[in-house]
Amino acid sequence: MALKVKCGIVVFPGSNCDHDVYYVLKRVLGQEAVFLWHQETSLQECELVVLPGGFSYGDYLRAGSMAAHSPIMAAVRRHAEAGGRVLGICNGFQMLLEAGLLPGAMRRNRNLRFLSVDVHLRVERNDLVYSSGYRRGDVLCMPIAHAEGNYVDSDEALDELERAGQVVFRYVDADGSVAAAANLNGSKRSIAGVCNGDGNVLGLMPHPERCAEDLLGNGDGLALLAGAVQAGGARVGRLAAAAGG
Amino acid sequence: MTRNGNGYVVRVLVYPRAEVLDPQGRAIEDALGRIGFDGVERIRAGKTFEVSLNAASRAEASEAIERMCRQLLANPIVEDYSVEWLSR
Amino acid sequence: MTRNGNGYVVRVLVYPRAEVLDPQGRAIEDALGRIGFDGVERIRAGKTFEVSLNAASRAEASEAIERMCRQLLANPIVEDYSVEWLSR
Amino acid sequence: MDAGLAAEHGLTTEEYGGLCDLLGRVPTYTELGIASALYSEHCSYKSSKIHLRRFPTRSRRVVHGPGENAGVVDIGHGWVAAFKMESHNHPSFIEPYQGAATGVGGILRDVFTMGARPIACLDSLRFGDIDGERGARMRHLVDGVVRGIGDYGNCVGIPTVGGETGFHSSYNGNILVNAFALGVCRRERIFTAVASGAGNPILYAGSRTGRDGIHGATMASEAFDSESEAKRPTVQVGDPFTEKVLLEASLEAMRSGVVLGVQDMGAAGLTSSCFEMAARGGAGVDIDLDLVPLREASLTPYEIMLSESQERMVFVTQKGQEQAVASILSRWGLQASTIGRVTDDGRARLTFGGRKVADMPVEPLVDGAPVYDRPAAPPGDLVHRQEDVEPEAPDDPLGALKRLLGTPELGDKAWIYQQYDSTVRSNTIVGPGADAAVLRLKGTPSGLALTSDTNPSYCWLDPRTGGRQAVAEAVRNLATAGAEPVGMTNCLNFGSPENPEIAWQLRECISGMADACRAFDVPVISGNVSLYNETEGEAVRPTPTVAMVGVIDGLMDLGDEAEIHRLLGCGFWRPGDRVLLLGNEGDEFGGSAYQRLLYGVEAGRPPAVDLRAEAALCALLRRARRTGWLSGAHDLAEGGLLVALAECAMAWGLGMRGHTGTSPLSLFSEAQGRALVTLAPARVDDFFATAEEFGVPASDLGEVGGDRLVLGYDGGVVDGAIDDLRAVWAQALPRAVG
Ligand SMILES: Nc1ncnc2c1ncn2[C@@H]1O[C@H](COP(=O)(O)OP(=O)(O)O)[C@@H](O)[C@H]1O
Ligand SMILES: [Mg+2]
Repeated sequence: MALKVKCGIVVFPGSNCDHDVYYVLKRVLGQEAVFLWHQETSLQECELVVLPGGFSYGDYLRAGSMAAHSPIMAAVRRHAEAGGRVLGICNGFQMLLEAGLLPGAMRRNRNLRFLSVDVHLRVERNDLVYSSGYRRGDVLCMPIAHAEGNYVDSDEALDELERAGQVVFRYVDADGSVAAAANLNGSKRSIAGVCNGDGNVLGLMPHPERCAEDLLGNGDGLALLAGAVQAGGARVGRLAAAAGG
Repeated sequence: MTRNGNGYVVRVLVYPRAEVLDPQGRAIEDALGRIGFDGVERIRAGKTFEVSLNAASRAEASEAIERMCRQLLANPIVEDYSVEWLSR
Repeated sequence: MTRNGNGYVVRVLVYPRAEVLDPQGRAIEDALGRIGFDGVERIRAGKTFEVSLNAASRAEASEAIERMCRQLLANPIVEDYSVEWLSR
Repeated sequence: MDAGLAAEHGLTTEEYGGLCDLLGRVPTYTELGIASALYSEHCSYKSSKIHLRRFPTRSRRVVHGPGENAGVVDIGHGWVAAFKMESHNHPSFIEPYQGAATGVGGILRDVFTMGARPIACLDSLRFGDIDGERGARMRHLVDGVVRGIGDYGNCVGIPTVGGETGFHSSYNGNILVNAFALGVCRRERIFTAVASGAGNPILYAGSRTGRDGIHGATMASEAFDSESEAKRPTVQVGDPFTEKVLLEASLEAMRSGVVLGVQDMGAAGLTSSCFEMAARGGAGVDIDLDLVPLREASLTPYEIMLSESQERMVFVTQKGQEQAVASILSRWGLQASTIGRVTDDGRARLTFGGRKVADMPVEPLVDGAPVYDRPAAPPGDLVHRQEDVEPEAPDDPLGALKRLLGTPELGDKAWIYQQYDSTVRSNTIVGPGADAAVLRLKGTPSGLALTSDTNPSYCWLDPRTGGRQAVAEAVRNLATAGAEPVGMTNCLNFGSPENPEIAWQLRECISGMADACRAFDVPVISGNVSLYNETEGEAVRPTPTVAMVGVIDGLMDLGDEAEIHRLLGCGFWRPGDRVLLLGNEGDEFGGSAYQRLLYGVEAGRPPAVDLRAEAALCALLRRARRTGWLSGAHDLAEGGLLVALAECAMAWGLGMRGHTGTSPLSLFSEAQGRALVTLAPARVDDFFATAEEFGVPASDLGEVGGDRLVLGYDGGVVDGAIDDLRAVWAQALPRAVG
């Protein structure tokens, strides 16, 4: 049997997708999974750290803003800087932005409403552990469920992001084309998920953990989580291929 | 401003009414406490709107602002509003 | 106020940065237009916080407020903030 | 203290006299407040109790029937489900966003105080006219209610997996917001709200107490009039974040073994929680109101006892275990305060500022509230109401179909449910948009199916038939998913029971529901009654909302795992499948969508409900599901056959071609006990044989395929592109709410 990867799922007051990620990592993928309390300062030697979805502290200010200051975030930052894997889903992505571990910010959805729907995503690069189970250009279907997923940054910052190949997922239509109508929350450049320069930190708004089992009608998200726990060195390394591709 | 009349800029502040629960304010107070701001006694969290509008007179502008506060910008059942003039 | 030091009350205003689209402001403009307010040129929608705090001096209070704005109350990528003193 | 003040509190002269007798003296002001809350319709069910007794409440699966915060049924494999439905009608009309939000909060607390983790919500909504100029206020209500439900449930992280939404002018002055929640837990972990063990401490946890909603319970027990504005209490503001941490902390505390009883503070706040908990344990309580955490220092004991501030709970723990509970709460950022102790003398003693402010017997106040058998009489115009109005035959059935699909009533409800997280907790196999929602139950081979149904027009035309129909439709919706009903909850929304016509409606509806429950062997395990839904003498349509839960034992038996979500939905998805219509045909138009929405006619007798035929149909559907024959099933409801076929076609954008021998008018009949099923051609013969065995008529309508809905009928053919139908249907609600 393959070696298990130890996964830590951080629980903030108001996290509500923590158990869903745990279920997929532990029961579906058979990895070792533990919950990490937001007030802890150690990651218990987890190789993968997941910041799950939910409404940390009610998201009463900006989504993810209060959680970004939790004690555990210092450890998450160190882990990320050391090349460790950090995956932020939905509220977790928002926290990574607020903590400055990923570039950009979120505004309220274009229509100012919470959106709970299935969307199509295009895989922009597959040389990250997270996306290694897909092919570039694959069109995935995943649910989104958020009120603040409208990704934004300055034009220069976005140009830089694109140039460095840090856009990992984009909202597209069923045929894989970028289209305003397919970009429901109004994100700049249809951005749904981004990684850091080294590719070890990934944040995305859609929920792979909710579409990782056939029984739920959609297994498109499984490869992402399977990739995240794939064996191999924790360090991913800067990948020049993305820029070229 | 291109229309007839004068341009006014008004700031509207909308806060939860004093007797109504303000979960947002409480949450921010707590968050500030957690990150070490221990001098904070209280936070009220509200909304603000900066409204640029055209009207024949200040009286007319004022009347329009009051109406829009009552009808749209504030919910009188749970919120109080106040108006400040930023121009003229 | 029971602690040592002086009590200050400060208002923080947080608005979307000028170059960032303000969907809420647009939505309110549209809604006001629909219900017949035709003099409205522009609305900026933001957040406001009324902060009551204790500090040894106004300078110290001011420094604390600036820090809390930068650390928590506003996100500099999308928002600008301004501070107004309501007391002293 | 006098009878005048008592009357202001909604107590009758007799009720006040009874209270004085009970106390042996005149009540204090605080006592009067407490008694008026406990005697209110909302808390005491004084006008409905006598009728509610008709419901069957037992079965081999029932663990706790009505009387607890939520009813509990066994769902197999060591698990139980706790569920309940509650109304938040009045508060939602006054402040739609907060009213609806706090409605969700309240029902979630009812479930997790039982020790069950909430895993799903439903919402049943009724609004008035939303069109045109006069609909502006109603559109505001729709928007606020939907946002309120969404923001609350989304934040706490409980998926809203279904519900219903209806529109009728009778709700112009009284909208209905009914929220349902379901939780699950291991059977041995279920909790009840009991205060027991003299000397045991009573802990208060959650938000501080403010002046919110004082008199909420009494207000919910009165009709709206011009004075309602003035009596308006401070609106309750929901704090879903506090709810979420309270939920986690409470479940953790209950698991820790040091908690004996838990009760949330719902209607009538601290009053009902303390009195009801004590009454259930046959105990008393001593409470020091000075120890209750307050939001404003100036609250009086009267206000503290009647406040309906949200997100508050009381725990009774073992003596000396306060600290253990407090430390669990504090880990979640919550404070616990010991506010009193359990006693063994059956009295509630409250002190404030060192003075005794109330000393009352618990049991007689909780269980001894008056019970009324209010005079009931059929409405004077019933005969006229029930006179059949001959429906006009459609010259253009496709046009009529499009007009129906374009009404908010029959249009797509996605605009609403897309604002609700329906997939969090990763159990949702079939979410909103189908007959029944289906969830998997992690760690078991089972699934749960949920539905909510009622047809207020039918109930208005004939409440007994309407009551039967609501239950039958719910059972049918569960059966389309192959689920066996295991329990039901309900929310009975009516006008003033002091009006004999309304009392009659209530009685008749309940009788009809109770008959049907017996016929299907479905126990009623919890419920809620909301009376006085009327404004200026105009009552809402009788609206007995039924929410029902079913179990699918063996999800994997239904078919290929990857196809289950489609199999269980109600759409055409596999070209070549046969489409069969089950059940008796018949022309029934009383209260039909066709007459109401296209001709403005609401008259006649509602479709007859043959409970035997319904039961046979449902048994057949379940059998066919379990044998893995069906690729889909959809019941016929509002709008009749053509609407149901259109819904199946729009689901996955795949059409059908077929034929029926009926008249064009019959395409819109709402004859009950019918359903559509689809299955592979190879299964058709077996299916027909089984249908015959069950005594259910079945006919083959045609074949799934193509991008059009084509249905021949006696004298013509309906032939519409699915895209066109979908365009009308999808835009119906967004356009109306604008
Ligand atoms: N308020 C609501 N919240 C969630 N889902 C809703 C709501 N209203 C309607 N729906 C969903 O839309 C679909 C159509 O509703 P309805 O016509 O009442 O169904 P049915 O006639 O099968 O009971 C159902 O799947 C229902 O769950
Ligand atoms: Mg149905």
